[in-house]
This record gives sequence, C-alpha cells and structure tokens, in this order.
Amino acid sequence: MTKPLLELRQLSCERDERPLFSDLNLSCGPGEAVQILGPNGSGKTTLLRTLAGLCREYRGQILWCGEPVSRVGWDYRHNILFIGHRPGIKTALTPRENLAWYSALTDHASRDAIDTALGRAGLPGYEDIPCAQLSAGQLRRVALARLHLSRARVWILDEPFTAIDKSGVAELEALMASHTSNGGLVMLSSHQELALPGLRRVDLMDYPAKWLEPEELHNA
Amino acid sequence: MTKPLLELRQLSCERDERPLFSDLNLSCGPGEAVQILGPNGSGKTTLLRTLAGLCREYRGQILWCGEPVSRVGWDYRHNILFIGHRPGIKTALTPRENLAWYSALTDHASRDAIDTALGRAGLPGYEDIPCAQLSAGQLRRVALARLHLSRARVWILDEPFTAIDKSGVAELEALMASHTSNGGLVMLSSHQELALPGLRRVDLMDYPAKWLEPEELHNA
Amino acid sequence: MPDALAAQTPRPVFAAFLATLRRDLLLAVRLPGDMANPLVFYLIAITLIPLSLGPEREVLAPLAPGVLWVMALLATLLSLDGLFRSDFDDGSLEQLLISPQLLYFSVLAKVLAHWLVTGLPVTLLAPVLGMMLALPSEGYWALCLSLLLGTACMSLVGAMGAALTVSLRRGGLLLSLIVMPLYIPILIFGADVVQNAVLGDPIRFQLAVLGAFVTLAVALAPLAVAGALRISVDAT
Amino acid sequence: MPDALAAQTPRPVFAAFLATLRRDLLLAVRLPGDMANPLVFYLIAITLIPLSLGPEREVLAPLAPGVLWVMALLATLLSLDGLFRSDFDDGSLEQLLISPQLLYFSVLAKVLAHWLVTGLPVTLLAPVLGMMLALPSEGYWALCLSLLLGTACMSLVGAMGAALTVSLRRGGLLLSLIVMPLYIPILIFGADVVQNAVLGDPIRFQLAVLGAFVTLAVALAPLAVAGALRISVDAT
Amino acid sequence: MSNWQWFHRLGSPRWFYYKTEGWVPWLAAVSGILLVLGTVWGLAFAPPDYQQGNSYRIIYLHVPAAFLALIGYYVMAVAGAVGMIWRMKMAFVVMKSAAPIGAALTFLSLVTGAIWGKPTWGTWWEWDARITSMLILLFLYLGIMALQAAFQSRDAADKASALLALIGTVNIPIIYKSVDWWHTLHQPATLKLTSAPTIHSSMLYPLLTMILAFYIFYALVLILYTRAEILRREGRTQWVIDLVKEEAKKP
Amino acid sequence: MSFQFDSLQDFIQMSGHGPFVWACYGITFAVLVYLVFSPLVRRRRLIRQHQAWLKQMDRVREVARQA
Ligand code: HEM
Ligand SMILES: Nc1ncnc2c1ncn2[C@@H]1O[C@H](COP(=O)(O)OP(=O)(O)OP(=O)(O)O)[C@@H](O)[C@H]1O
Ligand SMILES: Nc1ncnc2c1ncn2[C@@H]1O[C@H](COP(=O)(O)OP(=O)(O)OP(=O)(O)O)[C@@H](O)[C@H]1O
Ligand SMILES: [Mg+2]
Ligand SMILES: [Mg+2]
Repeated sequence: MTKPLLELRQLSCERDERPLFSDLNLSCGPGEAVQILGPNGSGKTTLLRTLAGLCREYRGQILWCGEPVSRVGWDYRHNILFIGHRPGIKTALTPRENLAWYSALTDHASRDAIDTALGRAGLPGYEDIPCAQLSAGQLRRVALARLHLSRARVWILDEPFTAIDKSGVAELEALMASHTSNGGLVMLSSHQELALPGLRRVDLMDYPAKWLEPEELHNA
Repeated sequence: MTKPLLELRQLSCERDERPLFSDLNLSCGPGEAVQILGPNGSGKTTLLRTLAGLCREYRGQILWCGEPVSRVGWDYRHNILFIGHRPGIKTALTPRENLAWYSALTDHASRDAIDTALGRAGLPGYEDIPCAQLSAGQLRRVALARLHLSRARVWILDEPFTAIDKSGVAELEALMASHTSNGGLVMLSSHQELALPGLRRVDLMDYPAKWLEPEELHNA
Repeated sequence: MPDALAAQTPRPVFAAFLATLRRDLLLAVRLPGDMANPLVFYLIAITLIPLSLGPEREVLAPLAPGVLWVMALLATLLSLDGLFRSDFDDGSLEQLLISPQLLYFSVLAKVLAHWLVTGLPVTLLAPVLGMMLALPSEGYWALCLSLLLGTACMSLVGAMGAALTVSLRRGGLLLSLIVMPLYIPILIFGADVVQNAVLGDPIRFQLAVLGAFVTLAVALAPLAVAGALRISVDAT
Repeated sequence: MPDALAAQTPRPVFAAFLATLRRDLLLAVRLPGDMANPLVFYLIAITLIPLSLGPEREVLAPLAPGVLWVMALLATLLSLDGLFRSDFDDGSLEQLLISPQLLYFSVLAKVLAHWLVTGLPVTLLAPVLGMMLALPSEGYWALCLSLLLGTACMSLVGAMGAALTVSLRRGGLLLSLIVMPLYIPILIFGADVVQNAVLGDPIRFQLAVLGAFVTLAVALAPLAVAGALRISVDAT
Repeated sequence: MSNWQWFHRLGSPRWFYYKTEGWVPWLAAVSGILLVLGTVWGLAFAPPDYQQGNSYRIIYLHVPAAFLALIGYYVMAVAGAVGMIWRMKMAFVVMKSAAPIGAALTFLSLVTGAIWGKPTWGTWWEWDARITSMLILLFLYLGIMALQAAFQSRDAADKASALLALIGTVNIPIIYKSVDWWHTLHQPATLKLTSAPTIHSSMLYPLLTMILAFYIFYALVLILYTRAEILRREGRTQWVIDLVKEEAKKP
Repeated sequence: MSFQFDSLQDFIQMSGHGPFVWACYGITFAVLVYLVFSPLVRRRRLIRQHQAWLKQMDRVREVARQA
C-alpha cells in the first residue's frame, strides 16, 4: 500500500483554550475527496486553517507523506492550495492581474494559461475589469480560477460554493472530480450535499471535544 | 382584491451605466415568498439593495401599498427589514448588545425578547460572548435573529443561507413560512432549492438587460 | 389583518439617539486601545518636539500654544477615520441608513460619542503637556477652553470628511487632505486664544468666533454627513 | 503517478519578489490617491505650522529642521497602516504566508514598494517645504540626504509595527504608539544632520549612524515582520 | 416650457458636444491672439514700474491666473450644485473638468507669485494673507480631485465631489476672513506688499487684455476637457459609436 | 507706446530681472499648452479605445452567429 498523502493523528484543536474537537484520526490518500461536516461553530474552518498551516494551536500530528509537516514544511507548502472565507482578491486590480500574482508565487503560469483559467471559471470577457465591479459570486469565481492553474496536490477549500450559482457548483464538482481522478486530494467544508465520486464524509461531531473535567485535569 | 404590498413597475437597474435587467414587473401581496434567481452577476443583490432603498440608480417605479416609495418613504422604512451580504454585526460587542441596538432603531424589543430570539436562532448560551469569537455561521445567525424580533412586514434577505448549516436552513424556512402565513412578504435571493409553501420564483434572466445594440439604439 | 405586523408609530427619536450613543461608548470601552489612542498620539507627538528642537525652555515656551494646538488637531484628524469605517465595513451603516429614524440625530449621536472619547480627553490632557512644553501659567485656562470648543467643532467638521471617504480603502490620508483646509480657521482662532492669553491680551472675540463655528457646525454638519453617507453606501 | 501534479522545483525567489513589488506598485498606480496622500499630508502639516506659530521668518527659520523632520516622520507613520491592512482584510496575506516562498523577500518587496510611494516622494518634496519654512539654504542637501536614509529606515521599522497590529481593527493609532519609540533615535539623528548643516557643523557621524540603522533594519526587520505576520494571521 | 428648453438641452451631452464643436476654433483663435497680444504688449511695450523695474511684468500672468483660479472654484461649485439639485449629469461632467483647470491656474498664480517674490521681497515664499489663502484654495482643489479619482463608481464620485465643493463654498469666505485677520494680527514688519491700487493706464490696458485672454482661454479649455470627458462617459451610446466610426474613416 | 528696451540683449536681461520674468512666462505657457493638449490627446486615445471595443464587439457577434 502506498503511503497516505495526508494523515492526521489524534488531532485536537481549540480556540482560546476552548476545545473544539479531539482525537481526530484521518488518513487521506491520493484520489480522495473529504467533506468536513458539522454544525455552525463546530470547528470546520479551524481544522482547514490548521491543515493549511495558518493556525498553529493544535495537539496531535499532521503528517505529509508520512513525515510531520513541521519537518517537510517546504515541500508541503509546494503541494497545497488553500482558499478560505476571504478570497484573497485585490479589488483594485483586474482578475488577470490578481491571478498573475498568485501564479508568480506558486505555479508560474503563463498569461494565456491565466486567461484560459478565467474563461473556464466562468468569467470570459471579465479579464480586464477591476474586481471591485464584480458581484459576490464573480469575485469568488476569480479566487476559484486558481484551481485551474494550480499544480498542488492537496486542495483545501473552506465553503467553496458560497455565492456560486447552480451551474457553477456543478462545474466546480466536475473540476474536483477530475483533480481526484488525477491523484489529487480535496479537503473541503460545505453544508451542501455534494455529488462527488468517492466522497468521504467526516463529521466533526463524531470527535467531540474533551471538555477538561476537573478529574481529568488532575491527571493531566 | 386588496392592493399588493410591493409592486415593481418597469424596473430597470444598472451599475456604472451597464444595464443589468430591464422592465421587471412584479406585484407581491401579503403572504407571498419571492425567490430571486439568476446566475452570478445577474443583479440579484442590486435588485434587493434597490428595494431596500440603498441603491438609487434605477428606472421604473417601486410602489408600496400603491404609492411610490419616494413619497411614503417613512412608512416604507418602518415596514422593511434588510439583511445583506454583510451582516451588520459589531464583533467587539456581544450578540445581545448587537440586537439591543437594532431593536432600539426599529422594534423596541425588551431584553427578554432579545434573549429568546437568540435562543431561537440557535445561539442559546452565546448571548454574552463577543461576536469576534463566533464562527462564520454563528455570526450570520446573530444577524438572522433579528427576524425573530422584527415586526416589519417585508423581509428582504440576500443569500440568507450562506454559511448556515442544514438544520439552520430548515429552521429558517419554517420561520419564513410562519411570516408569510401571518401576512408578511419575503423577498430573498438564494442559489439553493427552497421548500417554502407558495414560493414564487423570479428569474432575472427573463428580464434581460437591454444591451445597447447598434440597431436598437438607432430607434431609441 | 396582522396586528402582529402592524406598522409602528414612530417612537421619540431620543431612544434611538441614546441607543446609538450608548453603543458607540460601549464599543470604546470594549476596545480601550481605540479610546486611548488619540491621547497617546498627542502625548508622543508633543514629546517629539523637544527631541527635535532642543530642550531649552526659552525655545519651547513661545512655541507651546501653537504646537499644542497643531498636535491636538492632528490627533483629532487621525481618529476621524474610525468614525464610520467599522460601521461601513460590517454593514451596520446600511442598517442605520434604512432604519426609520432621522439620520440627523443618529449622526449627531455618533459624533458626540466620538468627541467624548477623543476631543474631551485631549482637552483634559492638554494642560499636562503644556507643562512639559513650558507653557506660561496664564495659558492653561485658555488652552482648555479653546480646545473644548475647537475639538467639538473639529469632530463635527471632520465627520463630513469621514463620511465622504468611508467607502474608500485606506481613506485615512485622503481624509486629511479633505479636512485640513476646513480646520484652518479653527486652528487660527484656537491657537490665537492661547497666544493672547499668554500675552495677557483679551480673548473674548476669538472664543466667540469658535462658539459661532460650533453652532454653525452642529446645525449643518450632520446634514452634510447624512448626505455623504448615502452617497458612500450607494457606491458600494 | 501524476507528473501533472508533481511538486515544483522552487524557482528563483527573484520572480516572486518582482511580482510582489510590481503588484504593489500597480496598486499604487490604480489608486493614485493613496500614492499622493503622504505627500499631501506632509504639505498640509507643514502649512499648519506658520498658521499656528505666526508667519515671521525669524520665528520659522530656527524651527524648520526639527519641524520638517517631525512631520516627515508623522507622514510615514500614518501611511504605515495601509502597508499590510488591505492584504490582511482581503485574505491575500494568508496566501502569502502559505506560499512556497521565502517570506523575507516577499516582505522586503512590500516594504520597498511602500518606500517608493511614500518615503521617496516625501524626500523629494522636502526642499520645497523647507523653502516655505525659510530653511537656510545650507540645509537643503542635508535635509534630502538625511530623509533619504531616514525614511527608508522608518519604512522598515514601521513595517514591524504594521505587521503586529494588522489583525486589530483601527490599528492605526495603536500602531503609532508601538512605532514612535522606535522612531525616536532616527528622528534625533536625522534632525541633527539638518541642524548641524545649517550651523555649518560636520554631519558625517550622524549620517554614518543613519546608514548603520538602515543596514541593520534591512537585515533584521523583514525577519521580525515575517514573524509578526504569522502571529497576526494566527489570531484571526 | 420653451424657456427651459435650453436648460434641458444643456443636459444632453450629445447636444453639448456638437454645439461646442463649432465654438472651439473661434475660442482658440481669439484667446491665442489675445494672449500673444497681451504678452508682447506687457513684456515689451508697457513702461517699467518706477519701483520694481521690469520684474513687475510678471503681473500680466500672475493676476489673471489668480482671478481665474478663484472664479474657477465657483464655476465648479455651481456646476456641482446644479448636478445635485437637478440631477443633471452634464453638470457633473463640467464640474469634474473644472477641477484640474482651476488647480492648474491656482498653481500658476502661486508659482508666478513665488518667482516674483524673489526679486521684490528677496524671498521665494512669504506667509502673506493672500498667498496663504491661495495655498489653501489649492488644497481644496486637490482634495476634490483626489476624492473624484478615489471612487470607482462614477455616480458616487460625482456626487461626493460635488458635495465637497459645496462644503468648500461655505468655507471659503470663512477661510479668507480668518486668514486675513490672522495676518493683520501677525503683520511682519519687514515687508510691505507693493500693490499698486492706482495702476497707470499704460500698464493697465495690457493687464486687462491678459485678463480677457485668460477668461476666453479658460472657457476654451473647460470645453475641451468637458468634451473629452463626455466621450469617455457616453462611450456605449449610438451617437458616440457613429462618431467613432466616422473618425475611423478619416486618415 | 514704444518698445521699452534699447536692444534685444537688454530685452532679454530686463536689467537683471530677466531670469525671473522669463521663467514665469515659460512656466505659464508650458502649463497653458499642457491644458490645451491634454484633453485633445485624451480625446484621441478615447476614440482609439472605442474603436478597439467596437471591433471586439463585432468579433463577439461573429462568434455568436457561428455558434
Ligand atoms: C506665492 C506668491 C503669491 C501669490 C500666491 C499671490 C496671489 C495673488 C492673488 C490671489 C492675487 C489676486 C487678488 C485679487 O484678485 O484680489 C494677487 C494679486 C496681486 N499680486 Fe500676488 N501673489 C503672490 C506674490 C506676489 C508678489 C511677490 C507680488 C509683488 C511684489 C504680488 C503682487 C500682486 C499684485 C500687484 C496683485 C494685483 C493687486 C490687485 O489687483 O489688487 N504678488 N496675488
Ligand atoms: N460596486 C460595483 N460597481 C460596479 N459594478 C458592480 C458593482 N457591484 C456589482 N457590479 C456589477 O453588477 C452586476 C450585478 O451584481 P450583483 O452583485 O447584483 O449580482 P448578483 O446577482 O447578486 O450576483 P451573485 O450571485 O454573484 O451575488 C455584476 O455583473 C457586477 O459586475
Ligand atoms: N477568532 C476566534 N477566537 C476565538 N474563538 C473563535 C474564533 N473564531 C471562531 N471561534 C470559535 O471556534 C469555534 C469554531 O469556529 P469555526 O470557524 O472553526 O467553525 P466552523 O465549523 O467553520 O463553523 P461555520 O459552519 O459557522 O463556518 C466556534 O465555536 C467559535 O465560537
Ligand atoms: Mg467556517
Ligand atoms: Mg449577490
């Protein structure tokens, strides 16, 4: 068996000393799609930000190809793409200029590749319009266009379908399916029902937070 | 027949001189729920903001109980409740304090009523926690708690289900249904399928923008 | 039909005025950094003056009235950006605009709260800093009095600039550009009150002018602010 | 498996450095108000000085070096808040942090862009304002030279404060509080260069110290900024 | 009704564009001739001032520029007010165009004044009351331009800068009064502005010529800026499309 | 009314005030010329932009017709 790409061992997260979930074990191989579920406030965003390396308050281990991410951070960062609640788009710049910057940071895509990506993300003809003039969904699409450019193996997407219309959701699902079938891994949170082949669902309610009961604390 | 509550006549909206939709006619009576549909960038947000009186660049007429809103603005503003993309919640304050301010502006609800509303919105026990420590969905729930307090007849909601989990969506739908059955009117935009009794769907694509084609312009 | 949904009879505007005032003061208490900041800026900016000009009392004393006033002006100016910015960013400004309340009073409440957490403390701190700059003792009362009127006026006038620039990213410095010309008359008369008091000259006339400015600003500025806010929100 | 998905060999950091620099300059061009603003603040703040202290040349000339430096410092200080704020607000800062690039160079690019649109123009404008404050003609070169070094240093040092406060709402004035103590040595040496030049004293030593500050700041500040940014983003 | 027709027509960018097309050459010719005439007259044929010698010849630029800078502000503010009150978009176009022209003329009056100051007062800059007010006027202009440029939405930019211009109109008298008062209070003993209230007619006529020339020049430039701005704003309308196609046929 | 200077040299020097006077006239006329030409240049550029846009619209319509 090949090593799992991403492995979580006994992962527990907390915010401001308040535990969210505990002892999450998960091992994701290439070709998988994992949907993180849970009611509002259960810690989905916290988990995804932790995986992206943005939150560093956790207990347990995150392994990348069998190695702790802290040790292989450089390699790991080459291989992840994170899109969070805030899309990371400069509204004074055009979609093309925004993507050009991202690709200079990560994928070194050509200008043609960027235009193609924008077209495929449902924004043909909007390459040169300042992003301030786009609607909520269009703005989100600019951010998601990075998926077409990226060569990262792990996509970490926090509620990617926010503000996206129905046909957009279908396209996005197809894109994710093709990514997994190429050996990629998708981790996403969403409250919607998804129609992805081989989708695994992880409900954070199954890993309830260990409230620090007085007696436990004593032993700790 | 009674007069419709809200009537749009030949409404056309544009942003920065670019037409979005044209000649929208719609008349909504008490007890109705209207879902505005349309792909990203079609003008749903613009329409709802126009109805709320925030965008004032439109052609056509908006009538409230048969009178143009510009004439009965005061009465109209007593009767609408608008929740947009940005929830209008101060993150430094607690949910209770936030709602207290809103109710001083509009509904003059008591403190008990506010606590009940927060409980019903799915945030019991969070009354006194600063909103900065809430998750995306919880924050949205604070804003939506206003629906429990409001005595406005028209609810104008822009993608109210964003970031809300499944049980939350069901509760919200029930709330809307009870509002319409009390003679209220709900106008909302959403990309999700809703299960509201008596729901009317208005697709903005049916009122296409009049692009200024050369030949048309000639006749204009 | 629906008495549950019946339109409200408008309540006295006073309730909304008080609620907005209370909310803004509460915010200032929750984020005490914000409240202390203009004060701290004032303190540090005044401290920089002896550091760059030299510590001699004979050098500092004649400058004190002018410098104390300029820096109070800058401190107020810099606090203006926050006046409507956070309300705009989180959407509560939209709610304020569409609420069934007279915008004039809501704006007045916000400006009053702003003055209570910036102008007033700066006024109270000024004598202490005057001491540091060797301000002659005749000047203290005049300093406080002129700053009391002047900061109120600056909060009101500055609110217009803040409202015009609230929808712009990084409006902070554009705001300075817009507002400073409007502050110049206030500065001239305010600094002159202190100067004259130090020299033993009469200061009635200047104080009367400052009072007139405040009256004019209370009457007109909130209207301009309300208009500017509508424009800014429309531009989103 | 997936050659399409194979990990990249890291490209020269230079490409990312240039891309970030270009993006920030482009932003400055797109929002030309932002670029002109520190300049305009400088211009106006200097204008206020004669208005509050009186127009006499004999009063103004001795103050000119100190006042020109203090106001340049304040202009830089006020522009700092925008350095990371918008990147933080729209989420691109997170992206910068998790990108496979050395944060040192990305930060350096951002600070360089900041200096090019604030410090450099302020330096170039300073002589004109010196004229308005009746600065003796011996001071002009010293003013430019000291500001050139000083503003670079202030951009670098200020970036640390900006990074620490970026996750706080209305960080602007808290930022002043954090950064001003760090600016004091720069101010003392910078103002002294001009003062000495006006009096005909040697200025070599002070310039050397400023140069040393810049070198130190280039080497260390971006590291501190990178750390501070990680903390700020973690606190979201 | 027909009384107001011109007003409504004025509100039509297209009407304005074509109406002024014919005016441009005439205005250009007249202002050009007057400018050359006034310049030659003022530089070469007017007698030197008995006190200032030849440096006073700067007055032929300085005073017209200062005049128009002031008047330009009111042109701008009135256009802004018309736009706000009657929701006339053309007025906003005029307002936007008037700002950079006014700022340029203010700048000119400051620069010529500064250069004039060197031979007359021995210094480039002096905190004279009029000079100070002029500098503040420049700030007002710059503020309006910066605000206009900062908005991405055109309507908001128009309305916001018009509102600021109106606030400025309330403030200009206040500013002038207070600066004047401030200066009389601080009147430095070292200098006296040698203004000539009874200027000799041989010096006055070229000055009047230059003032007239600047007026006409101002009208010309305002029209040119406005026409360019109209083209930018009306780019998607048929008449501009026709015009552009027409323009393409030209070599 | 007559020419006020003895020679061209004299005219240029203006008894020592020449540099100031000529600088003023130079700067002023430079600004005036700029004021005239900048809208003209802008107009030219706008027309070119509109032409490009029209061409693009034609292309879009062509594509739509073929589809
Ligand atoms: C930066 C420097 C200066 C500025 C900004 C400036 C500004 C002005 C302004 C705004 C006016 C028009 C006033 C009005 O229409 O009521 C004016 C007029 C005039 N200025 Fe200046 N000025 C400057 C320097 C000078 C200097 C150095 C002189 C002469 C030594 C001078 C002599 C005059 C004269 C003679 C008039 C015409 C007086 C009148 O018509 O009442 N100015 N200046
Ligand atoms: N601030 C703005 N300035 C100029 N144009 C804008 C602005 N905001 C939106 N637009 C444009 O107006 C159109 C309609 O935007 P709107 O936000 O109403 O769309 P929407 O239907 O709500 O879309 P979504 O489903 O993505 O939220 C879009 O095409 C967008 O490009
Ligand atoms: N900045 C913060 N500081 C402290 N606590 C926070 C912060 N952000 C979130 N929390 C708390 O952490 C918990 C988890 O938040 P998180 O954003 O991860 O939830 P989520 O599962 O993404 O919820 P949602 O579905 O609403 O987006 C919440 O209970 C919230 O109260
Ligand atoms: Mg979340
Ligand atoms: Mg929308």
